[in-house]
Amino acid sequence: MDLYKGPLDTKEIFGRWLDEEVRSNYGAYISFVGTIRAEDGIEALSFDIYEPVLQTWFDRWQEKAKKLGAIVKMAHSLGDVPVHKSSYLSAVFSPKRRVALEMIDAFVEDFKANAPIWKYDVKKGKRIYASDRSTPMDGAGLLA
Amino acid sequence: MDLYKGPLDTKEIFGRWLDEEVRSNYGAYISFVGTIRAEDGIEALSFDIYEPVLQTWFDRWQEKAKKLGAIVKMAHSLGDVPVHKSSYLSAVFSPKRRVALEMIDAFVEDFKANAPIWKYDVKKGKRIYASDRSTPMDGAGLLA
Amino acid sequence: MIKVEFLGPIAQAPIEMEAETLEDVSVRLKEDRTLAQWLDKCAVALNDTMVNDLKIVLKDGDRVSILPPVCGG
Amino acid sequence: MIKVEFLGPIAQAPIEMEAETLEDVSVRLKEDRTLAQWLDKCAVALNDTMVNDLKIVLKDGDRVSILPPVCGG
Repeated sequence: MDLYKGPLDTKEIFGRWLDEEVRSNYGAYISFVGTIRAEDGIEALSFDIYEPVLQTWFDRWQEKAKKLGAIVKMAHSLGDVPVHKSSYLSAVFSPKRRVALEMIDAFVEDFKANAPIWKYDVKKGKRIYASDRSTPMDGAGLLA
Repeated sequence: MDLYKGPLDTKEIFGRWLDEEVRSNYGAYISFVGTIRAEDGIEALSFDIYEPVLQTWFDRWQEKAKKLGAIVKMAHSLGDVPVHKSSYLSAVFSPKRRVALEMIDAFVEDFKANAPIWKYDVKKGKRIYASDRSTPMDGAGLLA
Repeated sequence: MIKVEFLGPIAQAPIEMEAETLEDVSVRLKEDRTLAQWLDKCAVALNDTMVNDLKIVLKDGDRVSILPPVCGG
Repeated sequence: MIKVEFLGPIAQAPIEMEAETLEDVSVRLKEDRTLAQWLDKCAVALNDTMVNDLKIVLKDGDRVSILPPVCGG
């Protein structure tokens, strides 16, 4: 798992991951790239990340993947990412295509629901929490 | 859709597709890379393609994708591809993550079932039809 | 006169024949024992469009392709 | 003494307090009207492990994190 200040160098990361697994005898390599869409007049999105909990979340996914003979990888941006730049990259390598197709889906959805990352719209240089697009994590409301 | 003699230059194609869509305001770009696994003592796999029917199959997928606001892309090798090299690349670009995740799965599975491509094991320089791993296309048996 | 061609691993040169429908093609191909073995797992294209109806009427110059089981990727 | 910290968009400095269990933390945080509004949508981590049980007994130096709704990607 790698965190980067600002936009991701998508091609570099995709290629590096490919090189890292060149000897792992995978059959399928699926990657997911998340890119900032121009909408609602935003200049950029901005991200806060709580890394200790993200690392634990990711470690658990690595274990889950390992049991199925697969490997997961992930990169995310910290701070501002302008429109049409990428903020998120994830990937699954697996000997088997079905494992890879199902895992990328489950991984990305669980990431969306439970990775401790907060998103802000950037408009006229101001950061506005994207509360309407945010999801309470599993177990939310414990202290309410 | 692009066909190449021999292994695919995966990084080049991934990056070129990214550049092609840089202004299409997609939010999700999912790519699937198929790589030849070392197994059963093969040196390479080899592929025959019947391009006219493949093109029609692919055109239909492009239309299907367009209706959902998405774009599909595909590249495949012709002839021999050594182990640990890639023979197949496909991708979906979409404003929406769910559309992209569901489409890459459906696209790859339909590709496996209905793209007119024949696979051969290459052992000691000899091509052996991979009949055990091949699937009759939709509508097979019409003339039986 | 129509032409029947065999794709991928079927080691068979194209055949020209007279045929009114795909049913006629079926009858002719079944006469060849080696070809007959392929037919139950092969799909069919007519002028590069996949077809699924034996009653289709053929016309002079039509091209019928026999597509054995596939495995791309 | 334990420490409660607020992540992401919750504009609130960390709070130190005496608390035997997370239940005590809940009672204390609900006294602050602004914080109380966040609580029903926030998840909780104890020393960076997500937790889901109010009865957990806290010890001196524990760190409780309050995680508001997320949206990575």
